[in-house]
Amino acid sequence: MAAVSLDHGLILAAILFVIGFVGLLTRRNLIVVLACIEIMLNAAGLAFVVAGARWGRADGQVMFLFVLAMAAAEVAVGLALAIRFRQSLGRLDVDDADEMKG
Amino acid sequence: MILLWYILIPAVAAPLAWLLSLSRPQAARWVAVAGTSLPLALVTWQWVAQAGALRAAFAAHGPGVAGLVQGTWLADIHAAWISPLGISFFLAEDGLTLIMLVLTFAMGLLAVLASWRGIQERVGFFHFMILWTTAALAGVFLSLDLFLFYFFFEMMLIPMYFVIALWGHEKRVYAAIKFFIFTQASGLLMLIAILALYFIHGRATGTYTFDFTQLLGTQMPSATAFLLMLGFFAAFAVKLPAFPLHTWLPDAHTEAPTAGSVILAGVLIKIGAYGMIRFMVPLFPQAVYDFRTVGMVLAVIGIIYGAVMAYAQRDLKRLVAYTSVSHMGFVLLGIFAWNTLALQGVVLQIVCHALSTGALFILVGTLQDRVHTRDMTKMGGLWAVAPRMGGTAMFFALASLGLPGLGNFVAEFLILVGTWQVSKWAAVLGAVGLVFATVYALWMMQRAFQGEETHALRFNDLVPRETGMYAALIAALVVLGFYPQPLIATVRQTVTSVQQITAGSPLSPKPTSAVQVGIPADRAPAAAAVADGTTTDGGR
Amino acid sequence: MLQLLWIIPALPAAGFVVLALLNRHLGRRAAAVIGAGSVGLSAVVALLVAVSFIASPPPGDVYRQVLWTWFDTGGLAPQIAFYLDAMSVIFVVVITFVGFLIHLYSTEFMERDEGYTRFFMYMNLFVASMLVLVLADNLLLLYLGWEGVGLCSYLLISFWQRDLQNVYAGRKAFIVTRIGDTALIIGLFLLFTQLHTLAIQPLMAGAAKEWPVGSGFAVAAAALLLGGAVGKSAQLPLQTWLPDAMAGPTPVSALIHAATMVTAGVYLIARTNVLFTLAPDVRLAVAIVGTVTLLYACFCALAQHDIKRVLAYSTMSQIGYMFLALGVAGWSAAIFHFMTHAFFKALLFLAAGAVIESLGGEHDIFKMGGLRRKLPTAFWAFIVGAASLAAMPLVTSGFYSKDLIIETSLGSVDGNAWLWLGALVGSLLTSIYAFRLVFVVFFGDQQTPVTRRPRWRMLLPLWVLSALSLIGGFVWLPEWMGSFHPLENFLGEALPPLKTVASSFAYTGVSALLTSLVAVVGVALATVWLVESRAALGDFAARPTPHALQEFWLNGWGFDWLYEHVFVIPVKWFARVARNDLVEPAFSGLAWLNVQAWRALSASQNGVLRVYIAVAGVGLVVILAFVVLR
Amino acid sequence: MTGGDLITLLPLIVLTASPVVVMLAAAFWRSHALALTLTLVGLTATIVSLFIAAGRTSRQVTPLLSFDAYALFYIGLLTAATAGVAILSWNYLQRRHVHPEEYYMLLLTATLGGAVLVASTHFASFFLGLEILSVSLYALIVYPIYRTQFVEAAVKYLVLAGSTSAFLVFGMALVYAETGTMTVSGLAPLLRAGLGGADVVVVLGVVLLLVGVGFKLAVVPFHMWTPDVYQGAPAPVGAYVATVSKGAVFALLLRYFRPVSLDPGSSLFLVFAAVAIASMVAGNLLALRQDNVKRILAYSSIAHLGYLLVAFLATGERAAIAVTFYLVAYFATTLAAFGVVAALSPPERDAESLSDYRGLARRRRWTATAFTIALFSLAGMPLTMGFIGKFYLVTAGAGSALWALIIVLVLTSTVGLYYYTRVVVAMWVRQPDEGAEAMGAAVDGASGAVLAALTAFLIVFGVYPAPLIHLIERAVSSLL
Repeated sequence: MAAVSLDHGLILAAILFVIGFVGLLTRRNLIVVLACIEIMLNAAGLAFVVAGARWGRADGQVMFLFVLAMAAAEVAVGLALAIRFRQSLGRLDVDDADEMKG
Repeated sequence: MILLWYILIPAVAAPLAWLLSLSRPQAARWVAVAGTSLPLALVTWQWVAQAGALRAAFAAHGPGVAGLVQGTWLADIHAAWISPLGISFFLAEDGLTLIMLVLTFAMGLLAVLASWRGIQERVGFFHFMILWTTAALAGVFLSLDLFLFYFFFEMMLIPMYFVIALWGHEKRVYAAIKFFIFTQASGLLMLIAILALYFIHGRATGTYTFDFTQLLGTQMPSATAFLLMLGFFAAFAVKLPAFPLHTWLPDAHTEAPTAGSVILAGVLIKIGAYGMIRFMVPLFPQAVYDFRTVGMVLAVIGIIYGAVMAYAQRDLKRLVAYTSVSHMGFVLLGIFAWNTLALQGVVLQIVCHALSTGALFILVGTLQDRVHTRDMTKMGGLWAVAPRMGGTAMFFALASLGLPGLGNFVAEFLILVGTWQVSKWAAVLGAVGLVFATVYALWMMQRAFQGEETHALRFNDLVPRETGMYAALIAALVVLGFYPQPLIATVRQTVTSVQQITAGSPLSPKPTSAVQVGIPADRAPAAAAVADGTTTDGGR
Repeated sequence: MLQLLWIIPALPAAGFVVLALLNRHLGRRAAAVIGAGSVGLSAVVALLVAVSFIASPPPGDVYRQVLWTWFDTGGLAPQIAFYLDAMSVIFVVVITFVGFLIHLYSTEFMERDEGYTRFFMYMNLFVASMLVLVLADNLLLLYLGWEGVGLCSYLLISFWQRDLQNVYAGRKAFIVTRIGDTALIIGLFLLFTQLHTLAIQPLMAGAAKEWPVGSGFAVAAAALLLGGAVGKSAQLPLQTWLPDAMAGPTPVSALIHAATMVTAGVYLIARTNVLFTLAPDVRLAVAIVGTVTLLYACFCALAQHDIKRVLAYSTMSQIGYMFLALGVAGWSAAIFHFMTHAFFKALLFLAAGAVIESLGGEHDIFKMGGLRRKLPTAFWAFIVGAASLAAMPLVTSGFYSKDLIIETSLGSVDGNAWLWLGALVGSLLTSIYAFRLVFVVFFGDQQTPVTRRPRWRMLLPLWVLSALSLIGGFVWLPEWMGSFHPLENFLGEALPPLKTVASSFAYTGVSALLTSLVAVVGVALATVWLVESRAALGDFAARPTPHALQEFWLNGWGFDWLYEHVFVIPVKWFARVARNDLVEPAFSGLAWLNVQAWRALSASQNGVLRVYIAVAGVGLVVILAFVVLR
Repeated sequence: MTGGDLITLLPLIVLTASPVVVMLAAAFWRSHALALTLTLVGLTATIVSLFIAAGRTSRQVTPLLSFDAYALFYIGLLTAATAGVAILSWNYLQRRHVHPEEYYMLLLTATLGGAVLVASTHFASFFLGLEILSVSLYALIVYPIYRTQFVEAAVKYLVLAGSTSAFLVFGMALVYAETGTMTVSGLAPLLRAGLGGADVVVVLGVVLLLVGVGFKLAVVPFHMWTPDVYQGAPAPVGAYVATVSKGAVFALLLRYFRPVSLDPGSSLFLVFAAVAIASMVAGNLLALRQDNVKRILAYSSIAHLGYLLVAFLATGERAAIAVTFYLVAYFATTLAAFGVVAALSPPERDAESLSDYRGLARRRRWTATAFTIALFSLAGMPLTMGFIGKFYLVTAGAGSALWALIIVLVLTSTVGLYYYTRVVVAMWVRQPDEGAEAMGAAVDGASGAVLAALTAFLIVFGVYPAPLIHLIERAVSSLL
């Protein structure tokens, strides 16, 4: 335990978060985009766990559970949307969704 | 309570006109006539009834007591409104208000009458808007709570906007939005100034209030006072309009329907003058004094530039609109001169310009209804076709150029002679403006009415309804030209008291030169003493 | 009787109002009765008042009648009040009487004109305004009348308004005189501010008390009043409107030149003589303006071939004499000349009108000729008028008044030989052009047939005025003819006496002899050139230099051209450039900027999700950078 | 937690029960009318329960939620707005012949999320409330009607909201990691310092947190989604997004910042000020020549949030009152505006193009009047709440001497006049295009009643706002 400090945990979380964000910017497949969001959320969850460990309290982990649950809900809706997206646009490329602009 | 009626009668008549018109369009006109003539009758009655009271107030408190501060009103209403912010429903009336109200309702009535034939679409909605404007204008002139003033000030924009945008001419939407944006932007600047004043006063005294009478004499650094004064000036200069903020006016006046132009020229732009006299100068005398040179330069440029621009126009209505710019330059000049002569001249100019320019706008309107153009190059020789109209036009053109014997002359003379005592050059250039006024007025007559009738236009001369309107206006101008004293006596109290409010600043002449401020020499020392006691120098 | 004073201006004013209100509903006869009748009645009342004034002079030889206070504020309380003294009596009587004759003449002259009622309406207003001007108790009321005559001149000059030339001429008259009026009103500002009143008598008393001779205020005030007078009286440099003013109907010209309008300047200066006494420099300027103008106008008159323009320049010249008189403090002399001039100039114009009307509207003198048999009354009237204008010695009224001025210009303490010489030369030239006119119009071969002959309403005024032109001068005989000068005595009640140089050469009769001589020589020259050797004259005039000179004089020495280029064209140019408002681009530019900003921002809103995320990401980075690095 | 706490929690409990009831009912009777009725009953019950809860003295329920007067006021506001949206949805959905019972359930759930947010005093409730709100909204946008435009809007909203949720929660984690606190009161000292001298991690955390909030509020530079989602969402949902979702988050923000007076020199203050200015400028300029009414409303909402931030940055109770009053006015106005759009929309599409409104005043006089009043209220013209609201904002700003911000506010709101009046001109001045007849669809009674009520509300409190101000005063005073 002692080998993993708070900073290391946070840095790991940050790296994960950035990876997720970069994925968001670069990937166009809606499923992958959703996955990227999951990565970002989980990075946050990780950070909470690390922080909770620092303060020795359970609330960090409680928050992680919340995050997990909400992420699941979001993905559920997201995937449902992806199906509709595919149905209406024929592809899953998010760049196709640019009908509204100006 | 009578003050409330001035606002309520048109305000209630407004929706009534609209609703009644849904079944019978003509009903709206009669409701509108009632909605404007009733308060007109009321305020005239009050004028007659209280003429004695006005004189008594002047005699009793006389020079030396700031009636405005002491609350010697003809009538007032003071009720809580938005108390958390220190906003009250504070209406009050003195001589100046009385005159402005007479003007408001008279012009409202005129606007309704002038639209009798011209407006055939959405009759009810039109009269709704006219009455709404009238109510808001009455509110503007009655309010002494700055927030309330601002409230009404903004309120009348909407109906005016609609009047221009809905019943106007070709470029009406552009003109309406331009009018709206100019006025709104400058109004908001005034709001900022009002708020700053509110907080400065609140912090200093612990009383957060928008009550103008309490805000008078608020102490503040002179730089601050100058900025706040500019906020007020922006709003009123746009309204007036003063050069170089006048460009909305030619568009708005030109594109508005006749009734809109009448109200715009007759009353709405007068708010600028009224606001300066009532609020701006009394609140910031020192700042106004510091600004005087600039103000006078702007006024003089306005006078001459407006006149030259009027001369340059082809559109008859635009020409008349630019004459307003020129005439309002005189008003601005008089306000910055700030002595009894000039201020009395300003009030007189307000009234006479409303009558003469209002009439010219109606005339252009009737002409346009008949010949379907405002382009003077397509007119010419109309005198032969409609001599009564020609004669009427000639009369109002002469009024416009300040012919002695008509009210406009007395007004301009008073303004200029008052200005002379402050700035000789401004008075000289203002007088030169009169020459330019001659040029555009005669040029207008020539192009529209004189010469050969080359365009084979045939139309009816004035009908009795129109003749009646013009006759009333002509009579009023002639009476004011030869005997303006009733009007002068009515506003004397106001003129004296606003000057006493500013007595501590260099804006008002020293009491020693008693003649210039209208104080008989033998009473001058007493006046000076009292004036010192009520010094409200906000600009130090 | 004096209480009737207010009725004098009120009658024509009422005539104006009635004519204006009833306009179309009036027949010609009714309009004529109201129009001429009101002025006629006014003349009667004026005579009554004058008789009463002379017979039983009011205390102080002044009668004041206050009608009401115009307004009262800030120490300024001008009254609608009339002031009658000897000078105004003369003016009022002349104005109403000559005015009435002109009105009477007009009832026939204008009878075929469609604007008959309108004409009398304006004429009545003209007379009323002039009466207000000369009766005004204060300068503001005077200014009212002053502007009123300016207005009426505009209305009447452009009376035939279908022709834009006429309208232009009317406009020019109003605008040019209004430039002078502006000087006058500025003078009013100055006087009120310094002396706290505008009532003329207190003002004069105040000025005399407060200001030493030559003080800056007095000079400024006098100069400003002079500016007004110069404009109204068509003196240099504001003289350009007068020749063009001939565009109006001829009775109008008669009215403008004889009884009203142009003499207003003379009246003003005489009325405010105290100021001019306090400002000797300005008074000298008055004399110089008068002298230069009278010479200038003579040269111009020599070259004209429009009968009315000749008369117009002659008026300018005669007013120049009056100014000269005023300039050398010969106040009464100026008024005297005003009176005689009113008679003979009205006569000349009315006679000219009869000629023009008979020839169907012909104005060019070289198309007239030989009319002395066809139009005998007009001819004799013209002869009398021209003789009076040329100051034919002894028998004409013009001689007495003009001779008085010439004498005064030398004999006054303010006079000098140069002014005297100028006046004398002017007299010679006047005589030449006056009789040039007579010879060209009435002698020689007839060029245009006479189509209409005047009837009694046109002839009666000619007779009456002829008589007046002949005998009108006997109210003030020169020293060497004996001491009969009731007019001087009468005016002496109102105007300060002339200070003369003791034992001046001027009053020995030699000057008068010279005056008579030049008049006769002038006639002789005219006779020689125009009757005896007209062809030679024509040859001479065709040579380049004389021809150019003639053109130059014909066009009034190019003043119109000069003013056009210096004042009118720049203003017109500016108006054309600025038509769409010079300020407007600032505001429309602002609007344009907003629209451009909208374009740019809208383009960023391109609908691509990843761009949105990227923008948010950049925003985040910027904020972070700011917060962390700060 | 005690029994008393349950009474305090009653509004939340009722609000939680309502969607369950609606869902259960829908499982047995597929009836639109029933669903709406139950929804309205639930919302009414919630409002009633507010008064019960208001009687309680103990307001803090666990560290997560505080049912002070402030929260109750906002819950009431959100609930009332939801009721309005629900009624406006009725005819909109009826006309499209869909079976939208779950729609009301989602609406109620979203409102529940909003209610949690306004009562939240802890990161956990913050996050929970926000996510309940957001996830319901994704579905709301696309659920009732299947159309490409709606899908696009939903996807954009989902991806952006999802990622910003991640920002938010990551920020929370960082803050927690450094400070060990997740409560409002715990954060106060940090915020009061305006992030001055704080650890980089905390700074990062707070900024990430604010990005999440900023996204929900749609302020520049996190505003890009707004027009697309407003346009893409069904009109009633658009109204909901514009009002409840934003209002709840702003209320939360105010709860965090009300106790601290941001130092005008601090970084945080400057960031907020910059965001406010950018929002006012960009929002108003973006709408300038926009031809889509929904997008105009979207851009104008960006600007309005900018205005709100001005008062938000001001200190003192007046500022909080100003923000709250403005939000109320904004709610009513926006609901009315979207309500008109919804009421006029034909089955096949929404009435969103400016050309749809040409000549509306001739066809539907009262609807046009209501829309006009709403637009003038947005523009801040007198006789409407918008005027008093804007006046209050400016007053608050002036009270804290935020002159630069106020001047930007004034100038940009002048630009705003231009596009509001464009819509007005379209309705009153212009002639309708050929074939635009369908847009004159009769407004149903329910929508009409809501619109009339909203208009009356706007005018009554625009003329006599004192009672409302007193109420808000009491609500806001509980924040300290």
